[in-house]
Amino acid sequence: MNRDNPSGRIENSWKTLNRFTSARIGLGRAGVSQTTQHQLAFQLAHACAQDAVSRPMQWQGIHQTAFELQLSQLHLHSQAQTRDIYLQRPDLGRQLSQASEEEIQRWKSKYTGAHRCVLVVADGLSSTGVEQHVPSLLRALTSRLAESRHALSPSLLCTVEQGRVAIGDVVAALTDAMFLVVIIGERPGLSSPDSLGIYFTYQAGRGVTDADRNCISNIRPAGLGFDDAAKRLLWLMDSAAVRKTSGVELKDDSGEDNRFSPSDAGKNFLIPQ
Amino acid sequence: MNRDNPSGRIENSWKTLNRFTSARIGLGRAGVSQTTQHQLAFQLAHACAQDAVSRPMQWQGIHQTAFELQLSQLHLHSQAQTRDIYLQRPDLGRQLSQASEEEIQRWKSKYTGAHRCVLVVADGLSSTGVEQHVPSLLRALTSRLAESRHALSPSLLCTVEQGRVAIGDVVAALTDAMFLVVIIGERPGLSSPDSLGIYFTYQAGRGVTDADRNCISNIRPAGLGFDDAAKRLLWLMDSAAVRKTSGVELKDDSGEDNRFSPSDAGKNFLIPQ
Amino acid sequence: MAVYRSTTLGTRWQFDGIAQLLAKASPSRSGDTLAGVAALSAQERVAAQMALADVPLTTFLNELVIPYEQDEVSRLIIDTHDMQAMSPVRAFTVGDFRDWLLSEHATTAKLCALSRGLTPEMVAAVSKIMRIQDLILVAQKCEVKTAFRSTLGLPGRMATRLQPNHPVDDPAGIAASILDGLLYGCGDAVIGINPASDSPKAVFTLLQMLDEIIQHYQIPTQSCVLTHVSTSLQAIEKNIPVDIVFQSIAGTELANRSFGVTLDLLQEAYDASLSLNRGSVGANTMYFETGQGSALSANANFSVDQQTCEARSYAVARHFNPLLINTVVGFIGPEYLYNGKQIIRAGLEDHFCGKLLGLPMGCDICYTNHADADQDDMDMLLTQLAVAGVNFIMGIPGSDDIMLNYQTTSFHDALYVRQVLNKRPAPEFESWLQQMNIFNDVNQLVTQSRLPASFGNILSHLESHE
Amino acid sequence: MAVYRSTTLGTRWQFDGIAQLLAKASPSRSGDTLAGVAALSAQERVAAQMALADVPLTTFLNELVIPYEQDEVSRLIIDTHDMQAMSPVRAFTVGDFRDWLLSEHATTAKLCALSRGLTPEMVAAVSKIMRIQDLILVAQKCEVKTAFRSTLGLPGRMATRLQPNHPVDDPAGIAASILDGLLYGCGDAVIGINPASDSPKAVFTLLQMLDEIIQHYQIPTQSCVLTHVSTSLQAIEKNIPVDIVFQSIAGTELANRSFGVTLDLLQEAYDASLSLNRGSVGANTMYFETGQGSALSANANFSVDQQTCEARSYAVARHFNPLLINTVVGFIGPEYLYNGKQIIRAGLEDHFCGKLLGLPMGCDICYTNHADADQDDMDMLLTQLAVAGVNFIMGIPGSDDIMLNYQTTSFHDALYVRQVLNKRPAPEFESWLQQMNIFNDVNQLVTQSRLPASFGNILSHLESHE
Ligand code: B12
Ligand code: B12
Repeated sequence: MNRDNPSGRIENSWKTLNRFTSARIGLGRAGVSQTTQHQLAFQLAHACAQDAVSRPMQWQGIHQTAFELQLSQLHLHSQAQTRDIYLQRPDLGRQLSQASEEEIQRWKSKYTGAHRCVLVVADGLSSTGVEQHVPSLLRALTSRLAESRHALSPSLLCTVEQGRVAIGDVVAALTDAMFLVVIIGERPGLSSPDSLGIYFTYQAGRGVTDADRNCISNIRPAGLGFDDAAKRLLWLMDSAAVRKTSGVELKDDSGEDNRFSPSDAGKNFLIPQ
Repeated sequence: MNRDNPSGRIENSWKTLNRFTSARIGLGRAGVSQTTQHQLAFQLAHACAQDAVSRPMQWQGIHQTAFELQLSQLHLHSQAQTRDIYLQRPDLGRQLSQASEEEIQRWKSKYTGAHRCVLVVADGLSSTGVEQHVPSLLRALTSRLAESRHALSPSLLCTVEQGRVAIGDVVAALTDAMFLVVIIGERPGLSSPDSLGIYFTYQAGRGVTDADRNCISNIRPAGLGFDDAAKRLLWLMDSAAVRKTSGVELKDDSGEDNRFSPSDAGKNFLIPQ
Repeated sequence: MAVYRSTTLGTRWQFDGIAQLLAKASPSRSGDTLAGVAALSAQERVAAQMALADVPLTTFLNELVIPYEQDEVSRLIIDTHDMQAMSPVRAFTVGDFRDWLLSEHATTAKLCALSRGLTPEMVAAVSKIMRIQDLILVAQKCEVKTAFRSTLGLPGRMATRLQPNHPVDDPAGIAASILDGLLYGCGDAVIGINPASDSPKAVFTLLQMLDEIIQHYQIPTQSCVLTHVSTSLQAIEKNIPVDIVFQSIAGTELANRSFGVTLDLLQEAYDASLSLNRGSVGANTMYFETGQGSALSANANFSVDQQTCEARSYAVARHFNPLLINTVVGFIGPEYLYNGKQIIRAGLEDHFCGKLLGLPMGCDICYTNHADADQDDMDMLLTQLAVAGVNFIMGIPGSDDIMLNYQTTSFHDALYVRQVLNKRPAPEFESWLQQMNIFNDVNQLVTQSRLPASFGNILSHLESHE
Repeated sequence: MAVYRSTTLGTRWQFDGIAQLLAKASPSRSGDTLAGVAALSAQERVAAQMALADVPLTTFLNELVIPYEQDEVSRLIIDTHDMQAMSPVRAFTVGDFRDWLLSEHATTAKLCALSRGLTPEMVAAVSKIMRIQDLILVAQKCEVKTAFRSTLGLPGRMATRLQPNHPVDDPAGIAASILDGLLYGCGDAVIGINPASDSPKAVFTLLQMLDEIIQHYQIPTQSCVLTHVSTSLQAIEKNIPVDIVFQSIAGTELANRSFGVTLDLLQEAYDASLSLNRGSVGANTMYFETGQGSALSANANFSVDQQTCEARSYAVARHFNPLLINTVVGFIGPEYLYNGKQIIRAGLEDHFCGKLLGLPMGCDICYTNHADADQDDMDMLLTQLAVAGVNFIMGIPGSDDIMLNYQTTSFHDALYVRQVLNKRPAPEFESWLQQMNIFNDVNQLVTQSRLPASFGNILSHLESHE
């Protein structure tokens, strides 16, 4: 395509600010509209993001990491048998299959150690994010949790296929865990197909609502770093252990620095100093 | 619903003109919009018309009538195996299944009489129309065609499941018929779910286009009567026999009266006499 | 055959020939899938759009979707192309062309001057890389004025075709629908009947009847009986009053032949209609109808996608300076446009392409009962086309065509547009409506329960005769 | 429980209770099917609509979809209903009510006066028997004006929320998006950030930053950080500059509890925000977000259909005189609104219901990547909502929210509406845009390649610091 100007395209000099954000700023315009170039780039991103939703999940990497970290593991399945059902029936994505419930019960009847914290990894809406980033996140989490004043290291990791956030509640109830940490694939964005969320609940179990959880979101290389996420979770869990609550009543006062790396990041350059 | 006027509905005194037409005239209004009553009546009609498209066809009545009229009969099927395929693949609705082609060939190898005219009845888009009206139309046609100067009585009636208009061309080609008469269910209208069309072709066969056909449409009790339709067809066929052509080159000059029965029908009352 | 290429995230794509490229770049629709020419995935579609955006506009003058030798529509397109008019956009690719159309450079005047420099394939191509808002924004800038007894296409106005069909062409039944339509302010584009019968006699009766009504009530509008062009020719020969000559047309010679027409026949009809000199404020005498899928349904699409075929039919229409051209967008059925979404996009594409080519586009906003569509879809298309500045729409009693068996816009629908977007009828017709006490002086419908006095006592007359 | 009946073509239908009747009368959508409350056939749906059309409006005051004793939203609805205001429509059935709304009787003034006489269930009911064009036509007649530092909801105007989200709330990244938005004329409804983090400290930083920008550039707009209401309360206590307090709400007490809010908590926040007195031209201080499906997704829908639940959330909003209320219509996903068609209809229903109830409705015209929807669907909804007179829409760089992971309207989309429907920004903001040389005096965008001088040399400053 001819990049000169007889076609009336206007470019924006401030598009260089995209070093601070992956937002689609400074796109320029054709009249008041997006130019052909950006319009088509958008269409392509959309086609890819739609594919990401249905991409099947590979669990090996996560199992391998959990093995290396010496976590006990159970591989579970929700009542949503296929991706198609999962997308149409969120209720089924919140329930464990009969077989999975039984598997947990078997584990519980055998397990003798102290059991306070359970980790749940669910594919959610982004297998890409879970596959690519959960191993690193697991390493960060286990090492941070080991620092905890309240002995919060998880005694069990459950991987769940076709799971929603609330499926963790069932796992917590069946395992009698006091601390529930759900790591889940957030829905894929156009420029962020690989994002993870952590949902933490103190004394989870059936009957819990979203108001009882805390959320740490946008965990990915272009978002919140894995170690930062781990630090925040540690703070939340430690505070929950003290205050005996989680959710809206527990504000994330961890004070973790949520800054990007690039030099000028973190500064509101709109106000001249 | 309250039929009085605080709600601002305006009725139209000229709705009595609906004795001349089933068109939805004189509906009145709410502001500039259709009133609730008519809006909902429309929605109901639409729900019913959509059902009519997928209603399965019962052929017994037609077979019985043809038997009484002493017509040889073949029951055929297009290459569209289901209604669903039929709706998405008009090309398949124009081709005969292998089995049906063979059936015609068997008939032909055995048939010894003079064979000039073939009648094809296809379900088309309205099983309702075909089921309800084809028997009467067949009686009207056969008796009219018997009057023909050119000995046009059909020697064969083919009923075709999931057929389109052009499937007649294949039948004509395989049977070597000079005159092809296709009777087919027109797509169902909101107030006319039961309408039939006749498509006539002189020397049909593969390669014929719609320009080579004549059409007599809107055959149903609230439209063109069965005997009127038969008279028109007879005229078309007789003329085709003389002029050796059909389609755009053969205008329907039959001069049949196309009037309704009610007393004032037929008169343009807008011009005071 | 030229080969077009593009790469998306490492995948390389290849398209053989401009027709395949156009087809693969088309937004998804059932007819192209039926024809086996559609893209097989969303990524392939975007890849084709990217390759298409890089194609120079002049390519379409050299590489034809159907060869020049093989098709008279192709010949018409090439032989009447105006290279001079094309000059503002001659150096552009399809992608540049989109940007220019959206830009402030593309004013109404420049777009008008450009139209004869554009071919159907160029406008079809650019429409394929446009979003719906682009199709609306650009079409809104176009202005195409035509006239016969009323002036159509003026800014801020939208006209309606009154379509009083009847299953056996009964004059009283037709008169009832005409009266209803007039009382709802409808009919400035044309009063146009689709005759159920093909009989010339019936057609002549209807022509005569329409002429009498228009004359008696002095309605500044034109009549049309939508019969085959050859029947209209017969009528003209016989001195039956013909205002506007109708024909369905398609985008390939072969499809037109299946409709029983050729360019020569259309020219003959056009000349004959011009010779009558019946227009009072203008001399546009033709009315054409088109619709995506008609070429494919006649097995005459040559693997060209249905939207490009449709745009080609506008080249046919343009040659005869029509008063009206109408894309009957959901008319054939779901085989070609599966659901409301496909119908809506197709309607807006057709309107955009036609307007860019300089045609007085209207749209029959419609669906059949075998399609996955409903009144909500029609409201969406209607509202958007009205914003885009459509020249005219249909008007029919209660949206229900009892002869053609489909649903189109009602008299009420047209009034909805007048109210929410302040769209006025054609100026001559507007005055007439006000004189007849159908509209008030701010163009609000004032028709109440009884007929306005201006219609005399036809109703009581009728009763007393019974 | 009352039983409602109707008959269609000989089939008799029965509906047990008003909630079931409302649900079965709802236009088809995936969330109602998921909840097991949807009609099972098109005929059943029409039958329910017919029965619903015959229900007197007063029924909704006596038969509640969720019992008074059981739900504080039900209590709020009943306790604040104004019988006096209802008088023009008190004798009507739902069907009459539709006709009256469409009629000339229902003027803007009458509709304003009526709003406190209507309950969510009444407006939900009537919306279910309306076509899209009805929803547009009636909503267009409603006018709901609110103000803080800009005046919103004036006729002929449409505002935008500038939504500069960032995955780690980085101030520089957010500043970049804000600058981009302002240069495209966006931000008169509010500059509102969804914070990625729940940390009060991060939220306070953002509040401070927004306040500085608004003050420095003297922008006649307001700021908001869309954190949980309890965090905003903390901010107010700590004297952090809070303009507008945000909260997501739903239509049942139980759903609100799952969001961590009650009416009391909202009242507390409302009182606190009012006490700050930071508005210059008005004192509407709340911003609510809603969306069909949220009650069901929290298992708190009590078999009430999702559109009725949604309308009930407007009763919650109305109680706190919000500056803005935003239906985030395609946000949650296909479980609740399956495709573009369902999203579009839902958006127009929500806008209609909200406006009738007297709320300053905006719409986040959006979809997720797991839904069957695309940019064309958004253009359709955008164009129609603009015709219907929506108070505000979102504006985000290139439609792509990199933190919330969904697509909403872009800065460019808002300009499209300004151009094709001649919609102006809020008056105070319009003057500012002209002063800053972003718009010219006929409200055309004049931003070119470089920053207008009015923004000083922030860019070169930045470079030199690197
Ligand atoms: C759909 C339709 C069309 C479509 C056909 C494409 C398609 N795939 O369906 C389109 C838009 C292309 C069309 C065009 C025309 N049509 Co037409 N069409 C119809 C309609 C509304 C429904 C037909 C139907 O239900 N068929 C049943 C299904 C099952 O058949 P099918 O195999 O799927 O489709 C075939 C037939 O529809 C046939 N066909 C459609 N129209 C016509 C017209 C004629 C004269 C012939 C011979 C065949 C024909 O072509 C299709 C493909 O083979 C009827 C009205 C009615 N109530 O029936 C008018 C109707 C049949 N058409 C009519 C006319 C006049 C035309 C045109 C000649 C108009 C013109 N002046 O150019 C053109 C050209 C037709 C041609 N020679 O090809 C008239 C016929 C009048 C008469 N008694 O002769 C009718 C009755 C409507 C009317 N009164 O105006 N049409
Ligand atoms: C979808 C969504 C919602 C939907 C949830 C409904 C649904 N069925 O999905 C709705 C619109 C109802 C919603 C509401 C709110 N949300 Co929300 N939401 C999201 C979003 C965009 C995607 C989540 C996702 O992909 N989940 C994965 C799928 C597989 O999970 P799921 O089981 O299908 O869905 C559950 C979760 O989404 C969960 N959930 C959604 N939002 C929130 C927020 C909190 C605090 C919690 C604990 C849980 C939760 O509820 C769903 C049902 O159980 C995220 C942004 C992101 N990038 O992730 C924000 C996000 C998680 N939400 C956020 C917030 C603040 C809220 C609200 C508290 C806003 C408010 N002030 O009221 C409310 C109330 C939440 C609650 N307590 O119920 C923040 C959380 C910030 C934080 N670090 O705590 C996020 C990160 C966005 C943001 N920055 O504003 N949300």
